[in-house]
Formats: sequence, structure tokens, C-alpha cells
Amino acid sequence: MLQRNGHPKIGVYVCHCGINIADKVNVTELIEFASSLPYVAVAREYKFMCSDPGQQLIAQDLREGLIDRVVVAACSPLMHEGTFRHATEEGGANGFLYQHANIREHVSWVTEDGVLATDKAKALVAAAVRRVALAEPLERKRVPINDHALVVGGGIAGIEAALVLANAGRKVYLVEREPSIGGHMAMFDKTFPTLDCAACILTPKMVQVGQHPNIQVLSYSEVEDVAGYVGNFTVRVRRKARYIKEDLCNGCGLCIEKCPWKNVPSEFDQSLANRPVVYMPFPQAVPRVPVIDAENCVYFKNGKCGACKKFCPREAVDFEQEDELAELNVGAVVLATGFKTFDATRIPLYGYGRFPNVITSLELERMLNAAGPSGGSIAMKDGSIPRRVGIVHCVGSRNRNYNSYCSSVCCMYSLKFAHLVHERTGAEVYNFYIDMRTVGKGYEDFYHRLMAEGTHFVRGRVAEVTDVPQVPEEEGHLVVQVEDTLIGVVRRIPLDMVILSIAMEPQADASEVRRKFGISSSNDGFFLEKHPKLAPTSTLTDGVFIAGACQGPKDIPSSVAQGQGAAAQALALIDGGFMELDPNTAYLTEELCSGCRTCVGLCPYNALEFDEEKKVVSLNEPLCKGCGVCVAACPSGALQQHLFNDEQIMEEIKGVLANG
Amino acid sequence: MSKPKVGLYWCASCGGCEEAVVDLAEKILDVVAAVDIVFWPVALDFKKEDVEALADGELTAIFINGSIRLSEQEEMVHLLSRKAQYVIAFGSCAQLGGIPGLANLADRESIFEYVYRDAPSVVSTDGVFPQTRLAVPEGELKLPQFWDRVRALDEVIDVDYYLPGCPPTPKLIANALTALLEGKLPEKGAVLASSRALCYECDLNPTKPEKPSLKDIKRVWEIIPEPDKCLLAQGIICLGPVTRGGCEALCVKANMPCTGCFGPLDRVQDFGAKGLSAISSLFASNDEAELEALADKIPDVAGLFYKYSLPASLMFKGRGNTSER
Amino acid sequence: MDNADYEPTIVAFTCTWCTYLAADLAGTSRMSYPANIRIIRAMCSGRIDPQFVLDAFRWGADGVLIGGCHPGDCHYQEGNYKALRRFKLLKKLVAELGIEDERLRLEWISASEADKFCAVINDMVEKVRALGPRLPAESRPKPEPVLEPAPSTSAPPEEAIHV
Amino acid sequence: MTKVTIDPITRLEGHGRIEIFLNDAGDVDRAYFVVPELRGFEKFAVGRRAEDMPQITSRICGVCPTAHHMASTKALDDLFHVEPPPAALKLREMFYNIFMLEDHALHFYFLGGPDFIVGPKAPKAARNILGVIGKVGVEVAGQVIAMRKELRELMAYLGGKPVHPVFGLPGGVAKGMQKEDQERFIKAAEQGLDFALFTLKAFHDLVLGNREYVDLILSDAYKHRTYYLGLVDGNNRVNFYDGMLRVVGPEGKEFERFSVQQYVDHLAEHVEPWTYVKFMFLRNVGWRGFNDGEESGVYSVAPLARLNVADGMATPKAQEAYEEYLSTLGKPVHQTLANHWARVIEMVYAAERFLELASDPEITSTEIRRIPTATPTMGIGVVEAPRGTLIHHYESDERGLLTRANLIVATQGNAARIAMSVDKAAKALVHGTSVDDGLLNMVEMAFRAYDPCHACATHALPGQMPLIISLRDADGNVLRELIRGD
Repeated sequence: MLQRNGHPKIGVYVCHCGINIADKVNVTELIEFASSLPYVAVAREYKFMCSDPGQQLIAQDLREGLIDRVVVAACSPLMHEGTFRHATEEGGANGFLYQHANIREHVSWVTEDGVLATDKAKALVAAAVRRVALAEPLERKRVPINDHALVVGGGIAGIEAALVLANAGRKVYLVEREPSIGGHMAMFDKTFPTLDCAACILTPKMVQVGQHPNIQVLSYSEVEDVAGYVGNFTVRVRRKARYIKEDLCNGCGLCIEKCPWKNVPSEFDQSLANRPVVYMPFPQAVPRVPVIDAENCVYFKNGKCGACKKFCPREAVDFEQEDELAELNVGAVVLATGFKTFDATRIPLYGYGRFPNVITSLELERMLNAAGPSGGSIAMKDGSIPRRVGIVHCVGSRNRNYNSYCSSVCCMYSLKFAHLVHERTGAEVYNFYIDMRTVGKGYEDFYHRLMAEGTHFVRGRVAEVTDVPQVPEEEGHLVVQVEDTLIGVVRRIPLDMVILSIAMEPQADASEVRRKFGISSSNDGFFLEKHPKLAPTSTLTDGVFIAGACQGPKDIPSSVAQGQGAAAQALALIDGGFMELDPNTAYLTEELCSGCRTCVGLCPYNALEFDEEKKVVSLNEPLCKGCGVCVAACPSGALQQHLFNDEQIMEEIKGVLANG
Repeated sequence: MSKPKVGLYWCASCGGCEEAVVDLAEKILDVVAAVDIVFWPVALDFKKEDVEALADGELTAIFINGSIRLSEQEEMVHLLSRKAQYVIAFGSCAQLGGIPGLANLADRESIFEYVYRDAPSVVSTDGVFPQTRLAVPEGELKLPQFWDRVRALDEVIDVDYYLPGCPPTPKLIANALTALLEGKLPEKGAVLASSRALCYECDLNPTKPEKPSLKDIKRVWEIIPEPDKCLLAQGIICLGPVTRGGCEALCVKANMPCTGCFGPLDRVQDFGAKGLSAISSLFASNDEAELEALADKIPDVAGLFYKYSLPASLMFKGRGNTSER
Repeated sequence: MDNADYEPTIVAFTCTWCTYLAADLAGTSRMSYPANIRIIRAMCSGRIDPQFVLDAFRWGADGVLIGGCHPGDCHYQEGNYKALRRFKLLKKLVAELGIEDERLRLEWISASEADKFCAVINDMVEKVRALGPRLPAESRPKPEPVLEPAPSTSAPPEEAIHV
Repeated sequence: MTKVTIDPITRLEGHGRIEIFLNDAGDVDRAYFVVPELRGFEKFAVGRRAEDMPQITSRICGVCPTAHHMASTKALDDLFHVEPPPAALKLREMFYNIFMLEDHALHFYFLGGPDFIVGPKAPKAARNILGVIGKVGVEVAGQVIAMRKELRELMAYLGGKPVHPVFGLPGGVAKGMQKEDQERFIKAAEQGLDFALFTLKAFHDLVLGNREYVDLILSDAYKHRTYYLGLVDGNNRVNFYDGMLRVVGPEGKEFERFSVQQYVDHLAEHVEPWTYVKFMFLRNVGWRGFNDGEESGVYSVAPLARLNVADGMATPKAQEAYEEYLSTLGKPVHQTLANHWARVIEMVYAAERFLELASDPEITSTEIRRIPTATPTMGIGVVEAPRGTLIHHYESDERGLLTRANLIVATQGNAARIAMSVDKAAKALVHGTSVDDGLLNMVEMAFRAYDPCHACATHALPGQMPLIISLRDADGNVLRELIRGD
């Protein structure tokens, strides 16, 4: 138990939060109770404590010397603890002579019975009062910030983020797993609702990135691990061997041309076409440096061939090349790792993989693309042109068995498909949808345009795609069986081609990546934002921001907006030059330490070591992140934690249990 | 000017603390020269009346060993604390409840049933148990009430200082007396031994690895420890890191682990819980099953970590003389 | 004491980054769960000292819940594993001290698992209620006021002002 | 009816009490010997790790912790089915004899001795260690202290601490003797022997030289014809550390000879409602109340008993003293007060045995432990404590956690006889309320001779039994009080 001269004088302030708290918690009773607690000198209530007049109540009582420490019972501390610390400082007291009681998120919003809610609020207030009596004045820690930034993921969101940061004059590292940046958008033909060509708007940006003096693109690379903390991350990146020296290669493409082995299914083209062993995923790739696919290369199998090496005019081919680890020091990170598409074979009834003419939306994108395998023409496997085409919405989304969320972009790209397919083949197009979701500027107009074009819209979830005819006219066709919920009959519609509008899903390695960066994910596996409304591109880990589809399914405009937003956030952080951290670090009372070293191995940041001279442990405080693991273990109580020392926590325990 | 009066008194104790005083050997003559020992049940005569006759505070200090189990003990220590300026809890039993405090794991009835009925050598005399009041042909006999719970001294009276140990070492006893006589006593409530854990004064501490960890746990009979090597580093659970120093690592010098008789350090509230926290933090695994296995290598967790301090555990503190859990 | 009319008190020690946020999310999502829970926040479940658990029981808690991030998700790399190490041994200790299994729990609840948080609270409150009070009210110690009466330079606080 | 209470409560509550009831004629009706304390070690030993028992049980008594420590350690050998290496056994026995020597000396000079050396009827103020010093001289007192100190330090050398040592482990001991330290042990043993012999001489001069004392020793007031129990070696000679348990009858003939593993078939405990101590008796004779003679299962332990069950002492000087003792008192010796003499003879034996073992070349061997490999089941260990036969009996689960513990403790073995002695002495000496200090002290001497340790007896508090004797009239008013001097 800590001793102090004189009694503390505590002010307790209860926030109504409009009706959010006051409707459930009997504030008057709570104030009565609070003022009965030992050392409580002032107990006030107010409609909105976070408002200016609310904060002034605190500052004024402090200035007038009525109180010397503060408790506010309001919303979650993560919401307004900072606000009231500031108000306390306004009043001339140290901001850490403050304790927050969460009676909104943890009481009024989750408790049905008002009496019980009031009792719970009392317990939390009593605890805060007991604890604040032991609070100590503290200073915030200032840490310098590295002003370089890392962007992970070279899709449109990452590209935008990188450009914003680079244009602001910051050094940016852009890490992309594939041989080229561009992401999914590079695969698309047109973009909804304006139908301008994806390449035309994307490639200039890719080139900018490639040429930007402030951007270093690390393509064909992956983040290995991350150390450090906000302002000072150390990131190790594995640069996979591409067997072609980036600095020597001028992208002439001769090696690709000369490579005799051209039969590898192209990932970029969804295996609709083949690529050589030496390849660039697509003509506009950035960087314009090919990759040798060692998996499939005969040279790596038996040392024969090596045509590429022979023909390379710049001797850029290097079969000896190995993975390299690059170490990057950055102050902020933007994660824009994007998404993967739903595996349509998971729904056998839709026949993907069984029926050649059942294809996914991404395959269609490649077909439509002028630079794609079919040069932009839509043909069935036998080469003939489809007369009747069906587009099935919500494949792998809005379905408890797969993903319950709405993938948000499928309606719009399905409409885009309906238009393009009709435009290019004159085929009759059916859209099978559950609900038509066209939120977004100009989207609804596009929907109406399609209806005007005579596209069929059938409202209902497709039950099955089959090739077993029941009537003669179904012979030789795919048949979609669906309940048309608008007229309430089950329909069987014969078609030549079926396109599955597959959902966006978190990357396969999303959880691996988020753990490397110490952030959380929501139940659906997408990265978790700090606040769903107010901090959509921030995370709970300071200095790590998220943008684009890695945070949830979204279309290009939203991804771009988030990329730019995240970049602005990162910029605001690293531009400060330094930042202030809560002083919740561990501290050591040397006189109590026996040098038993129990703590040393427990610290994840190596902040503790044994001092051979003094025969006790020494704590390197700047390295401490304030987890308190060592404090709980220290058998002498020599290690304690600011804001969370044993005595303070034990007072809080008494408070919640003993109501006073 | 007359010499300061001091007294030594025992409650539920084994007499080891008295032996420790006798082990002052020739020093005891100096003590006798410096103070008047107005009573010391084991060695000198006194009567309760003698104590009652003393003016309040007439005693400079009363050294009380043993824990509190009987009504008379409680009455007596209340009387003594009135008469003495300083109350010094002497030894583990007075400070923390001591080894007899392990009795708090059982209650009065079960102890009686075993000792007077179920023990193998007892010849059942149709359920005869000792009675607190008994009429015999010649008159009435009384036995004192045997309580459910053993308590540390400071649960019953206000204690000024603590002399830790089972028993305290003669050296510490001498130091305490000197401090008392020279008026150099520290702040009230202080434990009159080292302020650091035993590791600090243990000769083997330098042999402990920079980052200690427990890959395996050995019981003392399972391993012949390498001499001159930290026992904890050899997988033997030594409570040196948790235990207040001052004994100069007597047990470790005898190749046996510290079992904690000097109790917790100033900023630790519960010896057992803290010891458990420190030791388990060293388990060299993050795998649930492996951790289970390691934990199972520590049978009788309570007996290990609360060998001397069960009555002082936060779990039972301030719970009166009942064994209510 | 008849368990029907008895409301258990459960103290929950949660880490800041996962379980505390799950509780916040339960609030923002307006879920509802029993009011028997009292949350005490630490930065990491690895900060939770077994002393705190026993202290909670000492002052009359009928159950104690420790909440942390899922394995691998710790904001401080491995704090939750340290919590697990201690929990394994602590569990054995409290059993030996006569405390029923259901009264002490360790749960991994991530920031997004508000539903799991509510489920755990509901389940634990029911199980603990079924066990009945751990300590009869009369044998619960009463804590002393927060500070030992310290030599007071300033006058003791004047009558509390009501506004 | 008048009640005389020899009541320690005023000085040492819970330590034992003698209640003497006088009839209207003022003669003693019955004297009760009451031990009112209990701690329940046998109960809370259950669940503990077996290896903790030598430490836990030593806390039964801080006066003879070594006896409990050693009995417990031997029980662990048996429990874990492991035989310690020879050096370990020698170290243990040496350690134990050091303890016996030191403890017996303590009793002779501080506790029992004063009665004789100073005199039973001397004023109480003189009947204590100071009185002894007056008689034997200051330098001797210094010797006693110095001797005790050295012996305690040697115990600390091996056991870490003299009080509550950490020496014994199943299969051996934790620490051995360094070659370079052997000399120190030998030297101490030699001094110890001189000291023991000096003590024997002192006893001769001061006690046996005094006809009055001898009469007192021989007087019928302190005589009981009971059975006797003690440990003997292969040649039926006294051994403190190990051997067979032997029982001789009031006529001195061997009644039983058994290994401690069979103790339950031979020894039994009787419970009385008016005391917390349990009374030992011979199962094969049976409990016939507080009576002596062949028909009563009451038996006696401690020095007197040990010398009665043995055919001799295993060391020369002790044997000499033993023979003289018998030639004076005959055999078996039923006179309770002879315990003091027997105790001094045992001091000589302990010192001689200490010297033998300290000089043994093998004792410095580093082979001092064997690691148990068998599954622990049940184990029983026995030693002769200063105050008599001490038995520890444990049962455990396969992890070596105790499932049952039973302790047969020295003073229990004398409990019945003590009660009888007190009753008999009271009846013989106390008549009406006109008894004086000397007489009451002589009542008290009846049990002090046993050096009873009620800490052990009830696994409770220690105790040389300090007593105050209150004479009360019918209304319970205190007529006068007499205080026993230590």
C-alpha cells in the first residue's frame, strides 16, 4: 500500500451521453453513491462530458483546488480516455491522475435491467475511485519516427497509397508477391459503370510507380517478418530469385521469345492460355523484367537448354541467383494485400469444372480482354459463339455454407458482363440474382440501362446447373434450374454458357500476414479496422493501416479512396518526426531486485538483461512496450508497470467487489 | 537507568524458535546483560498475573513465535500487545502461519476423526474423543477449544516487525536485538532481514543461465544435482527467487532447494501465488499439452508454494477462525 | 443460501487489445448479457498475476475469468502464452484450495468476437450460479478504505457537492 | 472436595496440566495428567509430497527435530524401496548421535539435572541452570555452551540448519563430509566424549554420592513395574539409529522382538476423553487401565527403558558405566528417577559412537545417494528419540503423494506411565493442602524424569513441562501457588 501525505481529493464526473447512459443507469443514484465514497470531494453529472462545457467542469474544479484527481464514468476509454486526460491537464493537473469508468459499452448498452445496470455502474465507479487514489503523475514518452513507408500489395489500392506517399516526398517501398504490380484490376477489361478500359486507367499509374524516384518496387517478393513498433518498424522482405538480374535487364523480351518451352498454363490468364517458362505475366508488366519459372524449366531439371541465357544481349540471365532478404526500416505500413476469388468447384451443383461452358467471372474477364487469350472474343470451348448466356450472382456469397457476407461488387460486374456479352455476341443474357445491389454513383442508372437493353433478370437463387435434358429443347444445352420468386414458379432455362459471379474472399494467407503485422481480423477473415465508421483504414496496431479489398470486398473507387486515405494517415504519422506514447511501461526498483533473471527470457523485446556488475537485472525502458508480462512474473515485485502496478490493480479488484 | 524489558512468548509452535535463541550461544549472555527478559516460558518462570501487573507499554518489545490456534493464545497475545511497545512476530509460524498452517487444508472434525479413530494403531474405544469439558467421578476436567483455522499473528493483533525464518537465524535475531537497543528499527511493518530475494546472496546465482527456463522438472529424490550449479537451472524447483534473503542460503549450501521459510518480499502480497507465477512463467513451452505435462510434474502445488504461508494466502486472509472456503 | 435469488459476481481480467474490445463491440452492437461481470483491463493477459485472481476470490468473487487474444494473435507476441503457462498451474492450485473448476476460466476472445464474449459470460454466470456463493456473505472480509490514514496535511474532503 | 491443580495455564497454556483431586480426608483421590494441545500433522501430511515429510514432520518439535527428520527419512527409504549406500548410513548415524549427545546434555544441565545437582528441596530460585552452575562451576557452564555450539555447527555443516535440517533423502543424504573436514569432526567427538565422561563423574559425585538422593531414586513413590520398549542391535545392545524393537517384561525377560514394519501388530494407542495425548500399550497384552504389572499392556520408553531392553552397550566406556548402573540398581530398573542416570550413560555411548563413525575412513566417501527406481507404496521408519521410540509410517500413491500417515511418538510411549507416576507420587506425597514447595516439586519430578515432550506427544507444542502448582480450597480460591524452577 502506497503512503501519501494528505488525502486525495477526487472528482467523479458521470456522463449521461445524451440518453445512451442515463436511460439505463440511474445517474442521480450513482452520483449519490459516488459522493459517499472515501476521498470523493466532488461528484457531478453532465449530459455530454466529452463536450467542451463538460470538459470545462473538470478543468475548473481542478483550478479551484476542489479536487486533485479525476474519474469520469462514460463511454469506453478507447473512445475518450485521451479527451479527459487532456481536460485534466487543462485544469493544471497531471493527465495521468485520471481514471476512466466504462459505463456505456460495458453497462448501459449491454444490460436490460436498469437496477442491475446501476449497481454495475456503481461497482465500476467505486473501482475507479479506489484506483485513481493510487494514480501517480507520469510523463508521456516521445519516440522518433522513421519517415519511410512500406506498402504491401501492388494492386490498385497499394498503387494509390504508394503514389500519394511518394508524391508527398516520402520514400516508399512497395512489396508485391507477383512478378508485376497491377493486381486483379490488371486482369479486367472494362470497369463499371463507365465501361472505360481498365488497362487505360491502370497502366499509367503502374508506370508512374515504376518510374517514381521515391518508390522502390520490390516485386516477386514477400514480407518475411516484422519487428519494432509504430514509427520504427523493421521489416524483412524475401526477394524471390527470378534468375534475371533486374539491374541489367532492359525488358527487350528476347528471352521470352527464344524460350523453347511455351506450354505452361498462364496464371494471369486463368489457365485459358499458356505462357513460356521465361515470362512476364502481361505485356504492360511493371517492372518490365521477366521471371524464369524454375519449377518448369528444363535447365533446372537437367542443365540442358539455357536458350534464354544464350540469347540475352545483356547477360542478365543468372541461373545461380538465390532468394535474398532485404531489411527495410519504415515508420508506417499500409497493407493492401487484396483478395482471392471464391473456388467455384466448392458448389458442385453449379457444375464448374464438369461443364466446359460453365466459367467464372474472372475467366470471362480474360476472355473479354483484348490483350487476353481470345483477343477479346467470347467463344465456347468448341469455338462457336454462345446464343444464350446465363450469369449467376452471389456464387459463394450471401450463403451460410460459404460466406454469409455480400461480396458487394458482383451485381455491378454481372451487369457489366451482361452488357459486354450482349454487345460482343448478340446473345440473349439472363441474370439470376437474389437482390440487385447497385449502391454507388451512377450504378442505378447502369442497371436501368441494362434493363432497357433487354437483359433478362430472374430473381431467385439458382438451384442447379445441369446438362440432363427433360424436354427436347433442352437437348445439348446447359439448363439452369431456378425458382423465379417474382412469379413463384420453378423455371428451367436452357443456355449455352453459364458465368458464375464468384465472391471476393480474404487471401489464403491473410491470417499469416496479419499476425506478422500484429493486427486482428473480423470473423469473415478480412482485416479488422480500428473503428467501422470513424477509423476504417486504421488498425488497433499504431502505425499499421489497411486499404482495399483486404479489409472487405469493395469496388475500384472505394479501394482507391482507401488507398489514398490510408496513405494520408500514414503521412500524418511519419510527418510528425516523433510521437507520444502512453507511459504504461515497466519500471524496476533495483533495490528490490535479486538478479534471479526470471524476467529476462520473458521479454519479447529484449528490454531486460542481467547486469554482471550490479548482480541485478537492468531494464532498457525505451525498448519496453508495456505488456507487463515480466511484472506478473517478477517474484520480488521489483518490476512494476506504470498505470498498472500491483497496488492499483488490487485496489480496482476491491472496488468492483466491495462497492466502496 | 533500568534495562529495557523484553519478553519471548510462544503460541502454536514447535520450540524451534526457542532453540534458535539458545543457539545465540555465548551471545545470549550479552543479551541478558543488555535487557531484562521478564518472561520466557521455555526457560524462565512467569505467570499471567505477572504480565497483567505490568503497566501498558512497560515492555519494550515482545517476541512472539508460533501461530494462533487456541482461544488462550488469542487472549494472551492481546494482553501482551497491550503491555509491549513493539510486537515482533518471530519466525514463520507467527509471520505467515508456518507449516502447521497446512492444517488449514483440513478441518477440525476430519483431524479428530483420523487421529482418535481411524489411525491404524488406534484401538477403537467405541468412538471416544477428547472433550473440552468432561465430568469425571472426582470432578470436572477441561480442555481448551481447538479451532478450525490456524492464523498468522497479524490476523489477530497489530504487529510492528517480523523476524522471518523457520527458525530465524541467530545472526538475524542478534541484529534485531541490536537495532531494538540502539533505536535503529526501520519503518513499522518491516521484515527484519534482506530486502532482496535469496538469489542475490546465493553462491550459485552466478551459475544460472541468462534466460532461465524449465524444460523438465525434477523432484529432489529424482536427481543428484551437479554440485555448485543453480538448482533451478537443473530442474529442481528452488524458491530462492521468490523468498526473502537473509539466511545466507543455508539449505542450498546443503544441496537442497529453498522452500521459502523466509516468506515473500515487501512488494509481494501472496507468496504462493507469486511463486507459482514466477516458476510457471519459466515453463519452456507454449504448447497446451506440454504445459499440462509440466504442471503435472508439480504434484501438491499448494504444499509446495504455501509450505509456510497458507494461512497468510490472500485466499484465506481475514477469514477469522473458521475453515470456510 | 438459496441459489435462485442469488446473483454471482464474476471478475474478468481482460487484455486491452482483444477481449476488452470484444466487450466494447458487444456494447456498440447492443448485445445484452448478464450484469454479473466486472471487467478489469490490463494491457495484456500476460500481465495478469495469479495474485490478482486469488485477491478477487478473497474479496468475494464467485468466479474469475481471464480473457486474452487467440494464440498467435497476441499484440505483444507471446503474452497470452505466458498467461496460459500460469493458468495451467494456477488451475491445479485453486482446485487444491477447494475451488470448483467452473469458477476459474481462461478464454481466448478476439476483438471481433462479441458474440463469443456474450456466450462465455452467459455460460459462466449460469454455471457459477448453479454452484452457489463461494463465500457466505458474513465470512467475506471487508476491505479497508483505499489508503491507510496518512498524516493529513490538507483538511479531509468537505461534504461532497451535488450538482 | 478440594482440588489441587498443578496448572501451567498461567504460564504456558495448552502445555499440560496436573489435576489432583483430594477427598474430604485431604488424601489424593486421583491425579490426572492432562495434555491439551493438538495440531493434526498426520492429517495434513496427506496429499503432501513424500520427500517433504522429513522437513514437515521435524516441525512437530523444534527440540528434537532431528529425531523426526531421521525417522521420516528412514520411512522414505522404505517407501521408495531404496537402500542408501554405506557412507550415507554412517553419516546419518553420526549426525544422529551428535544430536543425541547434544540433546541429552541440554536436558541434564538445564532441565532434569537441577533437581538432583541442586537438590529437590532446594528453593525454587536455585533449582535452575544458575543453581547448576553454582554447583559445577562457571567454567563448566562455559563448556556446556561451547560444546553445544560446536555440536550444533557440525549438524549445520551436514544438515544446513541445526533446527529443522534438510539432510535426509530417500536413498541417502543430500550432503557428505569433505575429507579435509574429517579432523574437525573427530576433534569434536573427542571433546564430546570427555564432556560426557565429565558429566558422568558429576552425576556420581553430586547424586550417587548423596545418600538422600539415592534413597529418593529407590523410593517406591517413583517405581512402576511395567513393560519396556526400545531398539537393539544384532547383539541386543542399545542403538539409537536402527535395529529391532525389543520388549521386556517387568521381570526383565524378553517378551517380544520385532521389526518396526510389524509395529501395528504389537503396539496400540488408547484414547482418553480428558486429554489430547494418546496412550501407548502392548496390543498382545491389552489395555487394562493405568496399572503396572504383567497383566497391563502399559509400557515405557526412553533411557531407562532402553537400558532395560538391552543386554549391554555397544561401546566400552558406556558398557562400563552400564554395568555399574545395574550393579547398583539391579535389572530391570523400575525406578523412574533412574532415567537421569541412564541418560548420562547414553551420553557416553552417543559420544563414543560419534567418535567411531567420525573416524571411519569410508564416511568421507562421495557415494552418498542412490536414486529410487521402484514405485513408492508404503514405508515405516523408526529411531530412538531422546525421549523414546519414534515411529513414522507413511503410505503413498504411485506419484509419491501421501495417502496416509501415522506417527507413534516417544512421549506417547511414556504417557500412561507418566500419568501413573504423577498419580502415585501425588498419593504418596500430597496430604491435604499443607503440602510444601519441595513436596510438590517431587510430584512434578515424577514426570520431569521422563523429559516428556508434549510437542511430540500430541504433535503439538514442545515441552519440558514448566508448571505452576495451585492449591485451591473447595470454592476454588487460590490458597497459595508454587512455581517449579527449571
